Amino acid sequence: MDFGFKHILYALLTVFIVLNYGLILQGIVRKIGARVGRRYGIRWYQPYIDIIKNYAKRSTITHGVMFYIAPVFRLTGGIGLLLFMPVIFGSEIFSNFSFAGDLVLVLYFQFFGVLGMALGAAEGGHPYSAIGVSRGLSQVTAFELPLTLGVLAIAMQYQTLNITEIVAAQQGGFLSWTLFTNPFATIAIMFSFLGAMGRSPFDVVLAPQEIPIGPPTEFHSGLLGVLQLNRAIFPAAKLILFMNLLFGGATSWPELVVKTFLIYMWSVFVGTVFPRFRVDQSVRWFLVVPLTIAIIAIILIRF
Amino acid sequence: MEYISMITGFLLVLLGLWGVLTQKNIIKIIIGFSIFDTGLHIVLVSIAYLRGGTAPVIDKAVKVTEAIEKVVDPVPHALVLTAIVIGLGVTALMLVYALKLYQNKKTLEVQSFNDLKW
Amino acid sequence: MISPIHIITLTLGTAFFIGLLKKLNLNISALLMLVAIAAAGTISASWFTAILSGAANAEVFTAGFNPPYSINLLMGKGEALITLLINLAGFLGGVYLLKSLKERGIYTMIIYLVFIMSLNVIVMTRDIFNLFVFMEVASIGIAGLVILDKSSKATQAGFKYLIATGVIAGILLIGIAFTYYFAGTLNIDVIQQASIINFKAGSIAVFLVIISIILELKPFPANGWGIDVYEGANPGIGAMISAASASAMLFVLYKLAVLVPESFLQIITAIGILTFVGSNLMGIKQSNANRLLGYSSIGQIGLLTAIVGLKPFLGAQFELIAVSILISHFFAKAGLFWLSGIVKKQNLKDWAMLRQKPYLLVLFGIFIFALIGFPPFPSFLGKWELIMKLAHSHHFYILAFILIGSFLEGIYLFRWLGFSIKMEDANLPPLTVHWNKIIPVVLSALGVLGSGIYFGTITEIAASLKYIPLLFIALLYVIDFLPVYVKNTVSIAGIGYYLYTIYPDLEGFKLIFGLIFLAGGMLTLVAGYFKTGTRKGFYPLVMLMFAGLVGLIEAHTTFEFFFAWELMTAGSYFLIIRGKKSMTHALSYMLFSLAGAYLILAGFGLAHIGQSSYALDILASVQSFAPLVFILLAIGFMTKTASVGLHIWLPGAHAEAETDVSPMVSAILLKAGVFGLILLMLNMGSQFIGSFNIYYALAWIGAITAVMGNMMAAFQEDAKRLLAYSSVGFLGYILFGLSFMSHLGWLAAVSLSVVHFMFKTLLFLAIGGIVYRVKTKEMYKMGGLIKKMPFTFISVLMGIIVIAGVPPLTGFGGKWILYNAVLEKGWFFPSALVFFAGIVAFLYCFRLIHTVFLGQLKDEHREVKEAPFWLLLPQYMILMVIMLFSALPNSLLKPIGAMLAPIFPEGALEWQGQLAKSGFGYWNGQVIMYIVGGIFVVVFAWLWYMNRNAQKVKQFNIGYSAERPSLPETTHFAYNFFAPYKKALGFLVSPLITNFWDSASEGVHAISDKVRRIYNGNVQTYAFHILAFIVVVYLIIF
Amino acid sequence: MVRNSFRLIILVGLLVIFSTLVWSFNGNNELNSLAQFYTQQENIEAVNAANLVSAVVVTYRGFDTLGEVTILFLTASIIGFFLKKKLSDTQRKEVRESSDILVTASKILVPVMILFGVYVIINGHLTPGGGFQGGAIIASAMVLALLANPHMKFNHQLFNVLESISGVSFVLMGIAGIVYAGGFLDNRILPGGEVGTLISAGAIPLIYIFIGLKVGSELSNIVGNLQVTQNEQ
Amino acid sequence: MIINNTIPVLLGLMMIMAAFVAIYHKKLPVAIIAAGTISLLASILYLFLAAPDVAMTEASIGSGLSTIIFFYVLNKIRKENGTQ
Repeated sequence: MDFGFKHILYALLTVFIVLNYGLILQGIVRKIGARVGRRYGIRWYQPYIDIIKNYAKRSTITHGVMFYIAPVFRLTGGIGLLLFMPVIFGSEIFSNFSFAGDLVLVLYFQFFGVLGMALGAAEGGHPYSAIGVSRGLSQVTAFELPLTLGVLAIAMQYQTLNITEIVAAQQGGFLSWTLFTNPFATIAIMFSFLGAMGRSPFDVVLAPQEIPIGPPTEFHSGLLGVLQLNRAIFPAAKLILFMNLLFGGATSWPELVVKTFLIYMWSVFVGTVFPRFRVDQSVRWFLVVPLTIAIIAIILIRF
Repeated sequence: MEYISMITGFLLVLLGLWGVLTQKNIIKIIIGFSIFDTGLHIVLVSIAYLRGGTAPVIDKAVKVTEAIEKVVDPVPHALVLTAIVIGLGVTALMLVYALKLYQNKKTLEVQSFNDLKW
Repeated sequence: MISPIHIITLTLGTAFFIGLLKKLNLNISALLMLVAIAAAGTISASWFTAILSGAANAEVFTAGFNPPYSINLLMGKGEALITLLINLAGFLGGVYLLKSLKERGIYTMIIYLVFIMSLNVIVMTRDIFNLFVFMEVASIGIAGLVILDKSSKATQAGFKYLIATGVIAGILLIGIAFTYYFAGTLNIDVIQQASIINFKAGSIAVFLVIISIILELKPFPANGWGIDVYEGANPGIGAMISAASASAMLFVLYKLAVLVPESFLQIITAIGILTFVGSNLMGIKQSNANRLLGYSSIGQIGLLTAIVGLKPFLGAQFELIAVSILISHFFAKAGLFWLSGIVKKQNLKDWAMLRQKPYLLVLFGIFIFALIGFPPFPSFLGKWELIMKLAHSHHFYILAFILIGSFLEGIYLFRWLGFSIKMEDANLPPLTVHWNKIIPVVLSALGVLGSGIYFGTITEIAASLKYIPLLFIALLYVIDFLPVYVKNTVSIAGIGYYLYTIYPDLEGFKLIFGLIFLAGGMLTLVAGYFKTGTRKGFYPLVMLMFAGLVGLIEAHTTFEFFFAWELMTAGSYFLIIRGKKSMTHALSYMLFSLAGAYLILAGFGLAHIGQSSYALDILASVQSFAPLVFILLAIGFMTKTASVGLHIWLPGAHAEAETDVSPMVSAILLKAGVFGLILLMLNMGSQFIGSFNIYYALAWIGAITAVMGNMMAAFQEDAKRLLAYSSVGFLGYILFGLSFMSHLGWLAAVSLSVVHFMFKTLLFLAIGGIVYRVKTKEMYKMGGLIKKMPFTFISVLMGIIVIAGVPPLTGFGGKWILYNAVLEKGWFFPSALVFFAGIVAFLYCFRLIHTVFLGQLKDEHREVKEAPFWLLLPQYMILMVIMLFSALPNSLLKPIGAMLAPIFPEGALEWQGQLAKSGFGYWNGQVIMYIVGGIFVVVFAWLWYMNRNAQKVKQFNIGYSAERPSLPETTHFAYNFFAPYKKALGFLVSPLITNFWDSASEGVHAISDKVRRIYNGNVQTYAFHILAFIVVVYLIIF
Repeated sequence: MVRNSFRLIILVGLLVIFSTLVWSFNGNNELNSLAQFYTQQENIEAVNAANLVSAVVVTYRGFDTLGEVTILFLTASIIGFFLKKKLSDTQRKEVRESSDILVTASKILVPVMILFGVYVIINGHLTPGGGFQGGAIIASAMVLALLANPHMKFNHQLFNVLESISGVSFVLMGIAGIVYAGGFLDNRILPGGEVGTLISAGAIPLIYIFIGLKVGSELSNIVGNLQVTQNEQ
Repeated sequence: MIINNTIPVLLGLMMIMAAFVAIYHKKLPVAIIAAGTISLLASILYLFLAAPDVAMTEASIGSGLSTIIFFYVLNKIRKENGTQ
């Protein structure tokens, strides 16, 4: 576990791979959404173009230092979440800095991004960004509870918080995945995964129609570029996390791509089918359905 | 003999208390009080009585030597003597209070003097 | 030695002599009167000192014949002390009433002198008829003195008094008559030998004598007439009745208690307790000062009657208990009556006049604290011994009633003190104080303090108390006129020196909490420099609180612990009440801590059953009622850590306190409760009621407190209240951690309490600075202060990151350990609540920083300056420490772990460099810090470089969809910030507990109002009460 | 009516208490030890007062009498202080002239009563009576005189001086008892004489005289205060 | 022995009746006089109880002086009432 120089190189390599995967994944998913809507949809490499365009531009105005902090926090949160998780089980290269922190660290890292986003957007001085942030925070805290309890159940089941050990325990055929050994925990976590992704039933925060000038529209050019970069990495990192926890992790990149894509499809399917929740509805929903399932999961583990 | 006096004494005590408790007029209460006092003194003296005893005074009738058999117990008499004068003192004081109360409220009804309550 | 008979001859002779020289001018006769009383006082003082140093009791035979045949007077130790007190009160009362006595003519002087003489005789005489005669003299004397003012109320009171004492004297006379008949003598000692109580009639005779003595002491149902006298009479006379004549009658009861069989004593105790609780209950509803003092003095006398009744159980300690409580009642009550004479205002609220003369307020405070029984005063020692003995002899009901009674007394006395400190005194008349009115008050205050110290030295358990801190406070009080910075440096130096002296023998928890208390205290005091002027009376009170806190650390015996606990409560009460609108909050704070203190006292009492020493570690070996002791002490401590049911005092107290007081009270004072709990848990280990583990209940209480505290914090509009509720929540966390009784649990709890101290001081100082500048606490009135107060912003930002537990900073470490502890312990449902609380904590953190700093800057705050330097300095000192602990987490966790190892050997963290490995996972604070820092710096630098020449735009320069916002206020979204969240989970926050406590206090007031209705002012009902009381007690006994 | 029934119940309760006392009271057919001591021959000779009750009142339980005297002194001063009328109603109302029968009878009776009172005081130690009774008789004589001619104004000053002198001397007698004889108020400071003669029983007659004067002046003072309508000088 | 007891019984009964009169009679002067007679009868009873001292005191103070004081106070109250 020595903190050698080569670790940093390996980590950068992982980030690069996951970045590209994220961008492509975004493109494809938007293409699928269009095709479901009987439209042709964007090219699959459209996200690359957006990022390159944004980075080319220079922003003429700035709202002060705190304004920069938002996207920086967000991106650091995304990359941080990725770096402290073993991406490819077994390979020494792609296990990043998972030796430094365990499941609890990863869980709390999600807050890191949200906190930064909230601070930055509020600094923008725009009232609507504050409204958006308060809604975002309420929602994040809502889905956080079932997620934590589900994770707790898994940790109790495997008697460890170390992600690599959890993935190791799930090797040996898909029957030994947490999906089957601890179904209730998985259901609870997958429900809260919907909230984490921020797709349609719970996307009142970022939904363009809801607030014409929500936090994302507040940022432009370089800042928006960083945000889009994060929008690629952060979901991918979450997918990897849930894959490691529930679906037996990945021993090779193709396996990782397939599994994460399928997990993502779950939130896309739910997204396109269900209408959008108001914030209090989503808070109530999260603290009723997934919470009870998570509690059942814990009870099962205990006895 | 001393039974009768003691019983009358206690009856007077009870009557006195009944007067104090039920009468509305302040002067009547004070009268009840003085009856209560008189009753007490009668009880006190009747305790001293010795059957066939004579007054505790040495004179021609009672020689110094055989005083011990014939004389009634002098101690309660001394106590009653003091008690009567105390009774007088207290009654006089109450009457003066009654006068003052009358000057304040121009009535002798006891209920009207309840400025100090709760 | 002058024979005691001369007390009588002197006073009576002077009385007759004054009567003789009617023509003489009044000054000389007044002087003569005072000289006579002083002479009597010196005689009894000389006898008291002689008997104390071993001389034999003085026996005076009147009329040359030995006792049974003539009246004899005894001057023993008790008589000497009580006569000394009476003459002292007589002298001080004389000085006090000098002006009114002279106005009313020499008759009143004669009455006064004869009254004092009669009390002396009552105490000394050994003959019951003589006692009857001189009781009559005393009652006529009082009846005479009551009408000193010649007001109609005084006359009515006098008349009621006469009727009542007349009836009682009559009953006494019957009792004496039949005692004489059966025992054949009137002398107490001979009656005792005759032991006439063996057969029924004899015991009835003695019963009548005793019951009339008790009736003279105004027992609860039959004391309407007593209270009317206190209200009607001139306060100077009220002082004499409540101090002098009450102690005389109490001594008579003590003298005659010898004749009485065991069953009577229990009845006397029952009557005493009933009086104590009943009159204190009725005291709550009083609004008239003298009448309230009447109720309180009758209550105290009831307590003393009960103590006389408990004599056989109190054994050797009886004198100490009885005398200490009597002396504190004596001085305090006399002083209060004289004070009410000076104030001349009957409505309690008008006592705010005392503030016109601060030294009067201090005297008033001294008397109130002496009555309740706070440390430096004798009654503290008396109550302690009483409770110990009662617990020892298994009188739990009596113990409980005494504590309830003194709690009720605490309610109305502290409310009264609150009125005098806080009610506005704009339209009250000016206060004029004559020399003769103030000297007795000052002397009685010195008397009660002096006797307190004296008692402290002679009893062995109190001898070990440390008085150095108290001397330091006295010194500070002396230099109170100096400006702030001088006193501030002196007090910081004082604490620093004291910390330096006790540092070597601090180890383990004492070290940690010692540092929090003292080092933390110094830090918060540094913030005190920002105030200018002299800030009168602040520093002694701060030192009082810190003396209490340090005393807790250094306490070896339960007595020292309780002594320090009470000091701390007193100091913090005064600190809190200094805030502007803090009267009600300070009152609720004091009442909760008072109730807590009494629970602790009861707990210590039960713990002492069957123990010889008072050492603290006897808690480990409690024989009987161990779970009950644990619960009592735990609830007692939890009143200080504001757990869920007992928290309603905290938000108000912390929010209304001054800028630099709130961090002290919130960050440091709550730790006292935590320290108490740790001490308790260390010693008593896990307790079970049947099969149920109490710690599980504690975990639940901790969890619920955490959730409730954080939820309430999220919906507060007032910044300081938000922080106060966050303290409640965080202490729920700590309590939750403590209840695990496992290595990890305690590691989390202790490290969290250290972290809590740091960020709470940080945040309270920061918010204090903002409130100081912006002059309002409402968050929605602020906004966009980041531009004006950047440094404060940084410290608040760091603070909330620590609370939220977001990874890089030290907060996360505590959360991580707690997570592992939960996995290890397996209590999941309370843990679920705690995690939910952790997440909700995130909400109020953001609300604080958003509404205050971010968003639009309001017009009126355009020229707001940065917070004063002296507030920022401690904040940045703490920030450095936080950064240190975040970067090198094991510098905080390793020492605590090492300290916990002996207590909880298994489940410790092993450290490899900065990497902490627990049973389940691992965490390397340093690596995380570097990585996150690295990414942050890279991306930030890159963005900064990309937009380096962007033009700075003012916040308000925003247009959207072709419309410009008109006013900055409208665009700052801060009011009801988490509206949707409140809609969803608002029901959790409904003020259930506050309503519960309000309805409880309403109930008590209603009962008190109904009960006091029995005194309807009609003298016949009072006479009826007396007779009914006799018959009822008769039926009970026979 | 309900209230009276409560009172009745309570008084019945008291009756029960008293009846148990009376029930166990069976008179005494011979003196108890205390009374025997007072009536023994050598003790009578020690005090040698013929009237044993006076002996007990003045010497054996002299302290009670001291208390007793202070009570009257106290009552007199309270009434004096309390009834000091303001000058509100000073106009002299015309007082109905008392009937001439009363005037003439009082002229005869007043001197006889005073004489009788003095007799009772002086022979206190021999025949039943004493300071208190004599003083009361003198006071009632004063009252009779007052009734006879209402305009007569008492010289309050005289009574007060008389009262205080006798009080102080009573206390001095007590102190003398300590110095010369056994204890406070012991009567053996003067020669005992022998039982029955006028000059006997030590200081008892002297003390009784002082008491008589004191009681007489105090009671007439009280009555005087009640009588006087306008402010005293 | 019978003669010996009949008079005290008579005295006792008369005293009780006088007490009733004293308490229940409407006019105050009559009540006061009744109280006076009670103490007079009491002093006679004392003679039977061989207590001459007490009898004299009771007669002079009990019936004499207290009745006088009662009447004086009554008189003053009437006068107070009359002047208004």
